[in-house]
Amino acid sequence: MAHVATAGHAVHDAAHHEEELTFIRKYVFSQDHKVIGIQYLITSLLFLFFGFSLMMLMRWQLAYPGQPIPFIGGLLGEANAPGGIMLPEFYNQLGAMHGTIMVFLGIVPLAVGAFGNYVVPLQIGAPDMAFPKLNMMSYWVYFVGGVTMLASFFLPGGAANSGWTSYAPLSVVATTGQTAWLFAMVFLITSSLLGSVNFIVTMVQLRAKGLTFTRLPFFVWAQLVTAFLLLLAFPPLEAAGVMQLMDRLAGTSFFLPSGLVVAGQALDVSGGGSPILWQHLFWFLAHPEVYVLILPAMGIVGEVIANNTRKPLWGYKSLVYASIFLGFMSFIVWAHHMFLTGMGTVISTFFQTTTMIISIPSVIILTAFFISLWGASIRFNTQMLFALAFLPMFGIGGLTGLPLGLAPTDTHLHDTYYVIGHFHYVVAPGTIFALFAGVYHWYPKVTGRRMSDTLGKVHFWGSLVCMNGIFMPMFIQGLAGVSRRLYDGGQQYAHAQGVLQWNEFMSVAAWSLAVFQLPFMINFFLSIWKGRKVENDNPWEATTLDWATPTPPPHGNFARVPEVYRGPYEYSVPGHPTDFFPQNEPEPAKG
Amino acid sequence: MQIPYTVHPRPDTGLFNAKLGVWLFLASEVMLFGALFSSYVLLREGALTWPHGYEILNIPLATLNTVVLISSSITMVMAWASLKLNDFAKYKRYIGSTVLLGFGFLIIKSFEYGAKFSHGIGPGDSTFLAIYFTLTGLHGLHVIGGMIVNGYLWGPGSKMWQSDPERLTNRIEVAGLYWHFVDLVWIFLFPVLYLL
Amino acid sequence: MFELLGLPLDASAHGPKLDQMTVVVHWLMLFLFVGWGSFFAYTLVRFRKGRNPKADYTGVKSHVSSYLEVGIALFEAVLLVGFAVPLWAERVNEFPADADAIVVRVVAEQFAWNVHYPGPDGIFGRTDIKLVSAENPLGLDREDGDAKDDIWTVNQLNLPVNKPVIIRLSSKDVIHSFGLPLFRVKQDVIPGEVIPLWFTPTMTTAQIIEASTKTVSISAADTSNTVLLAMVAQADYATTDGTAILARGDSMTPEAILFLVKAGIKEVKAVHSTPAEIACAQLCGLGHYRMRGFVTIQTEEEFKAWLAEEASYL
Amino acid sequence: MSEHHTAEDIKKHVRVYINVFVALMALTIITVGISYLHLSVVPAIILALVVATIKGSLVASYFMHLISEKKMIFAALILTGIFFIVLMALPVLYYGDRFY
Ligand code: HEA
Ligand code: HEA
Ligand code: CUA
Ligand SMILES: [Cu+2]
Repeated sequence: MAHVATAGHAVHDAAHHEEELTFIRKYVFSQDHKVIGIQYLITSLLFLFFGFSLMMLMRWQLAYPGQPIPFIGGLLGEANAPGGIMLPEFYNQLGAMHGTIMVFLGIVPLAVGAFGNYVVPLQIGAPDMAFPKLNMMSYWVYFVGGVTMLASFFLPGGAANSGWTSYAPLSVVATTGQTAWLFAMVFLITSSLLGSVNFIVTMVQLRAKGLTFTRLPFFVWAQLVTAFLLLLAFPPLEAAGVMQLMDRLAGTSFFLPSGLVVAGQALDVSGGGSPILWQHLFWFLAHPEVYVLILPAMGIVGEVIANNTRKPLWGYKSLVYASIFLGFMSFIVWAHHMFLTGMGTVISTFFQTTTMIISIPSVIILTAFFISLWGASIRFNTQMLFALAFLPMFGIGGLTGLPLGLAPTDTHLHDTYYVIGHFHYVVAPGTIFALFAGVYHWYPKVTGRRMSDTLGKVHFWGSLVCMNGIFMPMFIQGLAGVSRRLYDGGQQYAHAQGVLQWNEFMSVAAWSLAVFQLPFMINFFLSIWKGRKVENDNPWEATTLDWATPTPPPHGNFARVPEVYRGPYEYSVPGHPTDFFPQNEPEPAKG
Repeated sequence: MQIPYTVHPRPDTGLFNAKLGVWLFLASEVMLFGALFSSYVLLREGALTWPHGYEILNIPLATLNTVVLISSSITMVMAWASLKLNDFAKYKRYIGSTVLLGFGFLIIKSFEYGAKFSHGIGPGDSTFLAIYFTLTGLHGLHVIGGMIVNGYLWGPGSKMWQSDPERLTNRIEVAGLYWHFVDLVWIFLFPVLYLL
Repeated sequence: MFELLGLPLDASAHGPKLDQMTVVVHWLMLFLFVGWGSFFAYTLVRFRKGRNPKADYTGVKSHVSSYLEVGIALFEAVLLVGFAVPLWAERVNEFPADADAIVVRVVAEQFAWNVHYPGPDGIFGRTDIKLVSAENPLGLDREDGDAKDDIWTVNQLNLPVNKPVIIRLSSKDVIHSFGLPLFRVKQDVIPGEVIPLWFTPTMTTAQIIEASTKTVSISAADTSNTVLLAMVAQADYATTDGTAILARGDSMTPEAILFLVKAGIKEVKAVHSTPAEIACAQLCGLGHYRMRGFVTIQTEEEFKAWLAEEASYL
Repeated sequence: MSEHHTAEDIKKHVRVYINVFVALMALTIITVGISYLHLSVVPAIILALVVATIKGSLVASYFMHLISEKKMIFAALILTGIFFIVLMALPVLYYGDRFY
């Protein structure tokens, strides 16, 4: 049988398939990477919004501790918020679920599941992912994990409440919600593992003719490194999750030392376990995980910058090497989250050193992006604004990682709002902005219509201002020594008194941020029907293969099997008639 | 347009998709069991006392189980070789025995578990038992998974021999990789839990 | 930079070095941010489409950026070798001898800090989890000879000034984190382990109060200002006809604030009632936010007197 | 591995498989035998792990054909190997350097 179909065959095949598929097969249990990508997109955006909503509730309590929540306070249930006043138990549930949902159900599925799924096969000129059935399964396993996570709010005692880090022994003695959390995590990890196997095989095996590794778009590289991180870092957390489940359900004490007295009662377990073991296994995943959050974002930013500067990305090779190095190093820095667990000089020196080293590739990547701007002809459309704003925002987040990465300075800052500020700068105005850029950038390919630039700009400027309004004061509070995860925002503490006034400010900024998401949501849904139609398949005049498909791409993606002749970002090539020279366009005949 | 390299290897990598896929999956399995082994060492290191496996566990049964599992590995690889030699009937016999041997493994394992539970010994009684039950339980789940796949390839899945023999051969190779890995894990589990 | 960063008052011997390091790191961060930021801002203006309609294929050719990256790496190396490693070593390796220090046990539980002093014999008595009860949170075995003179308190840590203190931390239930923002120490408290920590307080509570006293303006709207209500006055205040409203050391109450405003007093000198605190930094359950203890630093004599007083209740 | 094998090749393979199987059985008996010697902990662990590693390599090399596998797979496995070692270093990180 033929494994590379001819062009005519392909089109015919695609049309043929399309007719046969029932609605369910086409839109629900679809095996088409694009439909799955869209399923991921919608689901993860909803989770993102949900995670944000949880946070807006928390911000009420932080700004106005002990006052009844207006409008919806009464709907939260007597067990959570009697008289509309949030209980500490409920605050802790919200915090743990906000972190978990944002990271595992929001950003990762959006960055990898949605963008990776939709864009990677297009960019490498493949008809689909290598294993379409597996792809479908990843999505549905993710979906089940997500539903389990949400359903846990309705368990007695509510959802998990031991932080997204689920440190034992607190998590082992916690309410049933923690069991649901663990089961949900096992689903999510399984989904990620299936997905990452699929991604790596696709990127290695299904590259179009001529598309060598050095010609891969940076976004594909970023996804490739990300997939390896997921593949190798997640299993230890799965193992840890199984052990914690055993601790909770089978009475083992993997994470419980002997001699615990909880609530005045000696705990009846065999003991002999180690709480630190959980932390090691958790951070063995969770540190690489933060690069899973940032790498695809950097990939998107790279695409958007190259496209809208109209020139090649500067230092493509160093970008690729830096990403690989970043991925590699991310496996040996995890214990910088654990400096204060009793670490001696030798090991802490090791982890401080690796942490400083890992900041260098990030600097290289950012520097390459900055230098790419030199000599450019910058188009300030919405996606470019988001991509550009990513740079200083990630810069702030990354730079504040430095004092955290040095154990002596971390002593004062550990578990304060400084940490919260640090990572929100990288994930919220960092990653989320990059993902917004991606939405605006690829929207025309998916729908055949553009999103409104005006609404987009309102969305951008509003979000930029509000994000900084939320997260900048966190550094002030953190330096003052205010602990994180405080139900009353630190009200009782003397050292917090000078910075308490920021709580209200930050909350107002967070609610305003929500208001500025309205133009986005309107834009997103309305443009499906009302957006300006694209004039051709390549509205941004881009060079990569994702723009060489029909719009929207049919099942099987390409009308003709693409072949690649050059690197990914050949913009403004001297002597070329247009300012972009697509990867799949043959060299013009000489003479 | 069809997905390329599902049957024949891609020239520059020399691999067909599923093979790379299963190796990657096994890489993640290495990290999964690695984390448990590492936890085992860590907990043992920190424990005041640690029993010798042979004081608590049944070595003859486990040895028998090792033999069973290794045998199932050889039948698995013979199943693949039979397909390569175009001998479908032999293939059916070998893959069938692989499934049966897997079954045998589980039955012996259940005797082991049963003996423990009937003496009221469970995972909650000591850290050693906790790790024993977790590791062997997880390994047992892997055996069950492999049996389902192999059972499918013995039964309905083997029909592919008529339509696409090369693809079936690939599938057996890939299923074999997984099955040998399960065997490999046991090769380490056995001394670590029972003999040390 | 120190003031700019808004670090709290520093009342420990090693604190200034940590703060100095924090300041140095933040200078580096500021330098990098401003450096890249100005380049960034310049390119955005200079190379916008309107100004530069045709992009340049090659762009920057120089290798300045590589030097810069090497420079950053070197600076980080200096931070590591020059500051981070020695400072950390001092924290965890150079403990004073027990004999030269005050040794205290702190046992964390949901949601309190139990402080255990060895008493005059200098030896901690036996504890047993079987004896733990509401009246005996440490599970102290008073039958044990060494335990007879032991003193314990809840959420109150008294220490003498200018003498190294070693605190042995342990937890009865979950992980807590023993944080003293004013003394620049923080240490996770892990159940199953006993983790020590040391520092030398350099200011007495009286001095801390002195140094933290602020002049705050008040208005009639402040009767529900939680910041203000947590404070105590640091001077005597009276109405114009001499009726006392607040004496030094009195807490600010809504009524007092109203009286002060009525008397035309717009500013008061005040300080938080408990300026030095133990803050639990690790999520430990629903009461994490209120797991607050108090630190009182006394002169040597005051401390002795306090110990004697506590001993007299035994 | 899956391509271009003559029947002759395969038959050769089969002989190798059978040899490997015999070796595995023998090594199993050896490990169990050693355990009855009740050596002290360190030599017992070292011996048991050495034997297990030999057995594991046999399975991987011959049953899983790793010995003639493609570059790409080695690359992935070496990477995994490195991180596996990192993972196994956890106990060292934990006990090796606590300051108390
Ligand atoms: C996407 C997520 C992400 C990213 C990329 C990073 C990046 C980094 N992180 Fe962060 N981190 C988190 C997410 C992330 N982190 C999270 C979620 C937590 C908390 C988890 C929890 O406890 O709940 C955390 C916590 C955390 C800690 C633990 C703190 C504590 O608990 O006490 C530490 C300590 O070392 C640390 C360090 C670093 C370092 C050194 C980097 C470096 O990689 C950063 C390197 C980047 C730079 C150095 C910037 C370079 C840019 C420029 C120089 C240009 C400047 C730009 C302009 C002017 C325009 N992080
Ligand atoms: C990826 C991770 C991520 C992201 C994006 C965010 C985003 C935000 N986070 Fe979160 N946060 C965490 C991860 C994240 N957080 C983690 C891990 C913790 C620690 C938890 C713990 O203690 O265990 C934490 C804790 C945390 C705290 C500290 C709580 C405490 O310590 O008590 C606070 C406080 O303000 C906070 C605030 C916010 C805010 C205001 C945002 C905002 O930036 C949110 C912005 C969101 C959006 C802008 C949504 C956009 C989406 C849409 C508009 C949807 C559109 C929909 C369709 C079109 C269908 N977060
Ligand atoms: Cu104790 Cu938080
Ligand atoms: Cu980290």
